[in-house]
Amino acid sequence: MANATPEAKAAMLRAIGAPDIESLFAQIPAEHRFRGKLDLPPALASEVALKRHMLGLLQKNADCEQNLSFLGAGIWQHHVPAIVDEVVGRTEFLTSVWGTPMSDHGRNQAWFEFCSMLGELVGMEFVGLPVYSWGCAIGNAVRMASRLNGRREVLVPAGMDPERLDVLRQYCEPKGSHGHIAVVPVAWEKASGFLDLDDLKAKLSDKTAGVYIENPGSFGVIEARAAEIGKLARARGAEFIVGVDPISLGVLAPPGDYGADIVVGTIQTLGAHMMAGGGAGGFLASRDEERYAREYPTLNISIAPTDKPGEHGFALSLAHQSSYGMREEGKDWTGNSVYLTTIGCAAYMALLGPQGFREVGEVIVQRSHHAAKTLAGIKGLRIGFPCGFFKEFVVNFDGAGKTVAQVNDALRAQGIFGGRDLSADFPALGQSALYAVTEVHTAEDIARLAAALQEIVA
Amino acid sequence: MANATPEAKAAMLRAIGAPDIESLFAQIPAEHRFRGKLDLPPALASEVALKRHMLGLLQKNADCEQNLSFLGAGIWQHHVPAIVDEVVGRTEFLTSVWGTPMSDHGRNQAWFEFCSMLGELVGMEFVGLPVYSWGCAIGNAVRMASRLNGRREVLVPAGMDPERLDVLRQYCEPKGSHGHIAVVPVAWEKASGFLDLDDLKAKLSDKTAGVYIENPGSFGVIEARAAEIGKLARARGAEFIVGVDPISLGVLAPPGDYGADIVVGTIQTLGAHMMAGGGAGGFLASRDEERYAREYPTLNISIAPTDKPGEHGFALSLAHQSSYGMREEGKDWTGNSVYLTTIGCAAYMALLGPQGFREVGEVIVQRSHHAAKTLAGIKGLRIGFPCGFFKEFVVNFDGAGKTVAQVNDALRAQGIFGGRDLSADFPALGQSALYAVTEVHTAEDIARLAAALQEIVA
Amino acid sequence: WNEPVVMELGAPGRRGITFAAPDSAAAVGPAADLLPPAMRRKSAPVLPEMTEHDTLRHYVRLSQQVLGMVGISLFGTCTMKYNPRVNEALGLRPQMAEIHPLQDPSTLQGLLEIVWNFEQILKALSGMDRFTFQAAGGADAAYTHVCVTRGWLEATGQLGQRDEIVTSIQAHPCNPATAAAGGFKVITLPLEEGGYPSVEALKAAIGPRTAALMINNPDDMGIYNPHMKEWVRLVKEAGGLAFYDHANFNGVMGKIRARDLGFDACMFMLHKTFGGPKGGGGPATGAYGCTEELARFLPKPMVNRTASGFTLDVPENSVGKVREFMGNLHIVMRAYAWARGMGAEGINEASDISVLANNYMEKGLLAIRGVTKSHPDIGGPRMEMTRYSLGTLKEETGIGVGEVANRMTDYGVDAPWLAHEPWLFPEPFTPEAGELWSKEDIDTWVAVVRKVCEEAYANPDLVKSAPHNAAIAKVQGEGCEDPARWATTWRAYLRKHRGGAAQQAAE
Amino acid sequence: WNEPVVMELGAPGRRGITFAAPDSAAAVGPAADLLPPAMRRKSAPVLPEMTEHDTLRHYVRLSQQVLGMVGISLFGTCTMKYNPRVNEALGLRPQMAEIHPLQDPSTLQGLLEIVWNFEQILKALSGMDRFTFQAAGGADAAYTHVCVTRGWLEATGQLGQRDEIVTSIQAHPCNPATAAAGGFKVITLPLEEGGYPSVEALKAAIGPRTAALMINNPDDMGIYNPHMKEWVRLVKEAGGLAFYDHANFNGVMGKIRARDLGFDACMFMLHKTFGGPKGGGGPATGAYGCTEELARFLPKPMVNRTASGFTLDVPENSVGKVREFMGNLHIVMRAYAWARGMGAEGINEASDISVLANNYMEKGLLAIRGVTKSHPDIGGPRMEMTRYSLGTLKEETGIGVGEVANRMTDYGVDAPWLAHEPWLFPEPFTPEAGELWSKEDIDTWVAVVRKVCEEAYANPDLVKSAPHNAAIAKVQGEGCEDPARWATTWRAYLRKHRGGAAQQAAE
Repeated sequence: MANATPEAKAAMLRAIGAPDIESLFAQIPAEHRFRGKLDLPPALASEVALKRHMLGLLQKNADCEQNLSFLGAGIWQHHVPAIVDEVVGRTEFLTSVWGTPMSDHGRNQAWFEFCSMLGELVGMEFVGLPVYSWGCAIGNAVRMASRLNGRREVLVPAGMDPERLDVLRQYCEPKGSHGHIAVVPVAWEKASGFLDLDDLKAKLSDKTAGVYIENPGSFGVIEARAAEIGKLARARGAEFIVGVDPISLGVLAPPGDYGADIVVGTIQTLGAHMMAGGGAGGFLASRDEERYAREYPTLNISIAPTDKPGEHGFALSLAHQSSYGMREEGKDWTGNSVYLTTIGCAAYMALLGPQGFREVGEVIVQRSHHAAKTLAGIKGLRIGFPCGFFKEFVVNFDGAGKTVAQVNDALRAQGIFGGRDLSADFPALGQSALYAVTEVHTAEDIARLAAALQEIVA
Repeated sequence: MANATPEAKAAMLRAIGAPDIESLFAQIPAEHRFRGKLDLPPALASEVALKRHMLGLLQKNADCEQNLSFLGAGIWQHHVPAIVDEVVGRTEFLTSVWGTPMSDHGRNQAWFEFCSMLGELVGMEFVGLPVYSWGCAIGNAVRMASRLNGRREVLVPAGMDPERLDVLRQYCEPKGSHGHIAVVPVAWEKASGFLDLDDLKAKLSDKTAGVYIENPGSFGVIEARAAEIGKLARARGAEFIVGVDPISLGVLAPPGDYGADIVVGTIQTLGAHMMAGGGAGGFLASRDEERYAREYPTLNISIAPTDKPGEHGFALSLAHQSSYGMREEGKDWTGNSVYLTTIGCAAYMALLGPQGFREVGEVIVQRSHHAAKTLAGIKGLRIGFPCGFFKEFVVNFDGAGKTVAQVNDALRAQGIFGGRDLSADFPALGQSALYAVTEVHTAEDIARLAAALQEIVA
Repeated sequence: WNEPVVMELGAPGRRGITFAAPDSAAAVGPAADLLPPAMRRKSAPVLPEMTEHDTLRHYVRLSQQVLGMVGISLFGTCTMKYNPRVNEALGLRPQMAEIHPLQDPSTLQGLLEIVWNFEQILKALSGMDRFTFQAAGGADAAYTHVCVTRGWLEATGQLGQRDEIVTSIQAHPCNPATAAAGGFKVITLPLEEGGYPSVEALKAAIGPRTAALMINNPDDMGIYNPHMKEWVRLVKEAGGLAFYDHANFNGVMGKIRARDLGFDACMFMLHKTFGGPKGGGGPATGAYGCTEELARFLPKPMVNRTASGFTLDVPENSVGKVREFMGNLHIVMRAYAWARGMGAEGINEASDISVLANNYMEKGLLAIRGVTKSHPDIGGPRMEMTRYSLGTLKEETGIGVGEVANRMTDYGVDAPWLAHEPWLFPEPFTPEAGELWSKEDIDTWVAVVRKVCEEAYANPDLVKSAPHNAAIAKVQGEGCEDPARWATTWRAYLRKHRGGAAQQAAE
Repeated sequence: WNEPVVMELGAPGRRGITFAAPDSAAAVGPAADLLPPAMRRKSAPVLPEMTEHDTLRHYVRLSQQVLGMVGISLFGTCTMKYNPRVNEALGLRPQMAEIHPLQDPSTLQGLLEIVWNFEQILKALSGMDRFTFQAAGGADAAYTHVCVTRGWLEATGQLGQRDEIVTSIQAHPCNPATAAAGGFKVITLPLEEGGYPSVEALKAAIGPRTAALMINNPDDMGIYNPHMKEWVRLVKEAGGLAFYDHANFNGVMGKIRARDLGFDACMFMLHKTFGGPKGGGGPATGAYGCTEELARFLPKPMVNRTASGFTLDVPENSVGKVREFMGNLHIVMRAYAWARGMGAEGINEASDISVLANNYMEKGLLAIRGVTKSHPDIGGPRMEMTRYSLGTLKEETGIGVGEVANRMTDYGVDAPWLAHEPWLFPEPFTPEAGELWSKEDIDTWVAVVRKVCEEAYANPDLVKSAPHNAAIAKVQGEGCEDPARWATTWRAYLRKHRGGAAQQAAE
């Protein structure tokens, strides 16, 4: 603290004309003041001691670099290119908040580039700056849909990831509360994992504000009939909301191509470390139609001319409709989000380019299918939805007579983090786990997993 | 490679008017050309694969963060403040070579600041940009001395670190070679570790180009009679050259204060990681007298005015006397050195300031003395030169009936890297090891070492 | 200078990064065959094709076009702090960067210990009983309070009855906004003569429909409401919950504790008060704390310490989740390191210095012609920030605060925060020096304001047309509100402003 | 802008970092009592007193005043390459950053494996038998050759007899300089009509006193001496060693191998050809390779592979050391990663592209009025760089290459390398595009040269007074050669230019 020196304090007090610092707190009534000693652990003022302390704590974690992990389900282990860390760590981006369009031009441009590249991936022309997470983005999108058509029911896949579902539920408020939006699950087809269209049709009604699907779905399954679902939704006047993992969009069709009205998804897979789930953000995108744009709760950055002909700059767009502009009349609410992450995502998308996205998508598809095929060869193991998945797939252990918990405990003892246990959230799937395989996994990794599982279920 | 695309290659060939790339190699005679297949391991073109491969290799190292190390002897484990890594890693500093005084102004200023702050630490006004290492700096300094007075003998402590001594010997050439400078060791006093003044006097002569001492010496001992040694040297017309570890100079007298003519030392302790000995540089400093300045083989940066009144810039000084200017007539030779490291050192010195250097020096003195005192309490262990050392001290195991090698093997099995084995290089010291204790070591570390040693020698 | 938009960079076929075709390819065949035909991507996304070098160079250049804290940024209400680089380096360690939130808790003991340790620190600073870090920002923590309030109302059978949340016009917009988004009616109290709403106004606002009070103190004008203890008592007597938005905690750290004032809950912004990086707006953490009574409603999971280690548990009446997983715990890690580095005395001293620095700055600013302060009639020192007005300057010169801010950046001083909507005073601005900025920096900052105000009188056109020395000239933002002109993506820009060149190029 | 020199920053009592007083203090008493009284520091060094924030901000600002590769830097003879950031991140891993060179080899197996692996790669590229990485730069590798030569002469009883080293005027100055520093007489061959010294000149220079030839090929003009094989044969017949300075390896990677041409030894610059960072001039690595015959003289230790792991061994007739420990192995780590990333084909293609790019650039440059090339009469394509001359421009406009370079930086293009001393051609400059810079970058670069040359004709004063758009105005460097004015430290500056204000302030 630069002004902690006695000289600085004295000089400032002199200038103010105050006898001491205590006198500057005159506004606080005595009976408000805490006069005790704060019960805090001793200061580790020296960096060397602090670093040692922190390293000591962090070393109690077992990470996915030393261990072999197949966890996914909302946070995935992808390769983070080194320049992404470099860009995100640049002091200029890291430490400051923001300035004017001119003083903060570089950051604004990086944000615009993020939106532009994401727009290319999802096939949409209007992209807001991200929100807290994918789940929050779903919540915002559903509320947008509800505001657009005044309806209060949203259909979602019954197989939706429970973390995201819980967040969505929160955004739709408990029943009995003002403005409640009912969250109605639609069943999946037992064999394929696709959305059950009969169930969908049965539940679609004039009350349906929106139909939400994910592609790939939470079990990894690629929803092949997405366009048809969209048509059904639109036919009943509902908004068609699609959630995507953008790393899939080098090989999978952009939701814009199959009729999505609003696209949401994670940005974690675009170059953000897992960080125990920290730092991951979610996004909202749509066609660039005023009807949608006017409902965005996000900060939005538009390219704009400057006083110098031919020069471009960037400025906030539609800021007034946010809570910053209209307080309780604003669209949902806006605050700090994950804007630093987006700059890394921009670098990630620029680095990959069209070829990189195609390649990484193909690698993930091939490797995950290879893994599924390999595991399917182990007696007692069964792949839940064996065709057309991206990155994640369901492995069922019922035939092995083991619980997922048992299997995962045994794997962990060998330095392997098995797939996410689905048995509690989806009892219908029996003892099943969701395995994620990405470009970080090698054929040897899969062989190692298979060997371990073979031994465990033997 | 940006121009690896077929489009780029074709466009460039078209512009050149060449049929193919091969034709551009017309200058190389056919019988010079290698036409075989290079026997290289397969490319790891993807960053994810390369990173995995490299991490796999690096993980075969046992580092001094996970283990507890007491190694020193030329490379020391000090705390590297986080901003030093940050500054050194800045793309601007990291990747480019150099430009003009104007286009490269920031780097030049950082270099000047490095020299300025180091000058304050050592008490000298002329400081060159660093050379490869401390040992190389000694070599350059001795050659400077020899050029200054035309003599061809240098006196050095018999206890001098063998790595540095070997490097110095190389700079003084083998006997029988043109321009040989004899390297003459001066004994140490058995009890104190100080330079033996009688031996010094006996060896000082009109042939003595310079007397070199280190402070602290290679056994960690602070040479208390440095001023007297300097006087003796000067009295015989020899240059007095002092080697220092600059991290000691917040508590130890600057060599300028006790008569040093030329000061050399390491810069590794000013914020450079150990890196297996990589990246460490050495420096040369002296009084700002033309006589000395004209003999520097280093690049030198001087502050200078610019065309804009009141503005400062920086430019090379005395470049022509280097080998860049005069080839074989230049002073020794000049080439790439450790100029990036210096920028980190500048940040380090600015960060510490006078108080930081005092504090770190005091911590090191106290902690190393505490360690020595603790080890001295173990039966069979003896401290070689128990008084007035800085950071390093000699531990003798003769009384324990164990070799240093045995002790170190046993320590290593417990994750402790024991002190450097001196028994081969200094048989007179018996089974002794040089222990380094710095600000990174805690009282618990020392207790852990003591407990381990206690058990090993029991 | 005008760095091209990334979409214009690169050339066909360039690669920034490659991914090796898997050796498993042979075993499963081409990727396309593994995808449902209808769902295969038909045409490649129109992304730039760049080398790694060019990509990095582009973003390094953009970073150099950010003034911010490379200059002096006294961005009020945000409490600019230095972010110790040791924490950033720790954040990149695999033990922090490469851990998955669904790992077995036994493999996350270090992280959980950090969370638990830090919770103890916040408990000490606030007097609360439990803290959750799931909220991904201050606004999200306010939302968490709204959710907890609903949970509490539901559990006590009051949901639907108590449907009003009371706040002040000087509370951050996130308070009314999250209350409204959570289904509550918002009652906003206006300021009165002391610079805060009166006790009487509060009394009139509360009653059997009151679910909660959501309030900050001091506010962004630096005014501390001395009746806050009474407010809390009244709200609780009326049957509502009292939530303390501690956005402006910096001036009162160690000086007051939310629980001591009677609050049921409070929130801290770790990216603001506790040294986490701003990052231009997150990732952030809103630490939400409450009493034991409310703790059973907290989002799941909570970190508990047991004899056999740290565990993740679901509170009895948990409201569920406000965000996936456990929150931005990498920011919690930084905040914990910051708090450990500071210690109790350091934290106390930081609030001392931030209040000292603000009052020192105030002396300098009020000596400038054209600058006045909000509620000038209220004497005595303000807290860690003061709201000023350039209303006089505007009247006398026609130059408003936006133009002054633009001109300031020409001197290497980034624009200050102005004020949240609605502007209660004309042409407001709100600098905050905190404990970070040195006396010299403050002096420089004040000198720049003085210089620009003088320019406004002497040469208003110079100020009006500023900046002259920034990365770019003044942005013409009007089109950003016009559907025919706004463009949040390059493809929209091409369509609207370059006649669909995009589409053509893409096809 | 003019960032103050760090010595002027800060204020008394400010702290950037602290070190906790050891708990062991009590046990041993005050530090001062543990030091010999005569050797205690009397007055504190006059260093700045700054916070961590201010220190970082200062160096971030300085970094922003470096143009270099943030613009376009075709710095010839240095082969500018991109430094993959993954290598930098790996370099900060404790397993690389926090290892001590004297650790037991069993704890350094990863590092030694990298060194050994990389040695195999260089062996393949050169045909040599062994490589050492102890030399801390290219010049140091030349010096290593001088040392090895002495070792070989000593072992063969020829020390003192063979005391001449032959080189060319176009060899890098480090060759004659290290030869001289190593005690050899230097014979420098001048260029002849082909752009290289003739075979006859070589024959005249060698004989029974010849210890070695130290030569590069191609030279910095981009000219390849086609008689090199014969040269080597002649030198070896005369009883000397032949050393290949592979500074300009980039244009011939995979195309020729030093051993195939008969050389006994060679050196590669890992910070140049193999993607190590320049860092403004090191840390660098000169990889020195030689035949089995000379390997016994190599500096100690060498890395060997055995059945039980990698070992450190001392060659039979080792010349000792040229630098402490094993060299800048963190650079070797980067070079190894670079080579593995490239593979054989990538390395070959890189040299293809660097030669292609140079010849492409040449077309553009020679079309500019005022620009000529060295040895213009020699036809055919040059290698990876070409030396140009602005002699014509200077004659016609009075503007020299230094002034042109200064003006170029106004356009965001850093100055090119000019030429090593002595300048054989007037106003030389030597750009090198390598495989890094894209066609667009080269086009931009050439366009800037064209623009500045046109300015030299149209408005010479504009060029003469450049730069106008850099961090600072043109530096007046004359005082840097004047003992009364030069100042390599702040304290010298204060004494000479501010009348000893330093001393007074310090006291």
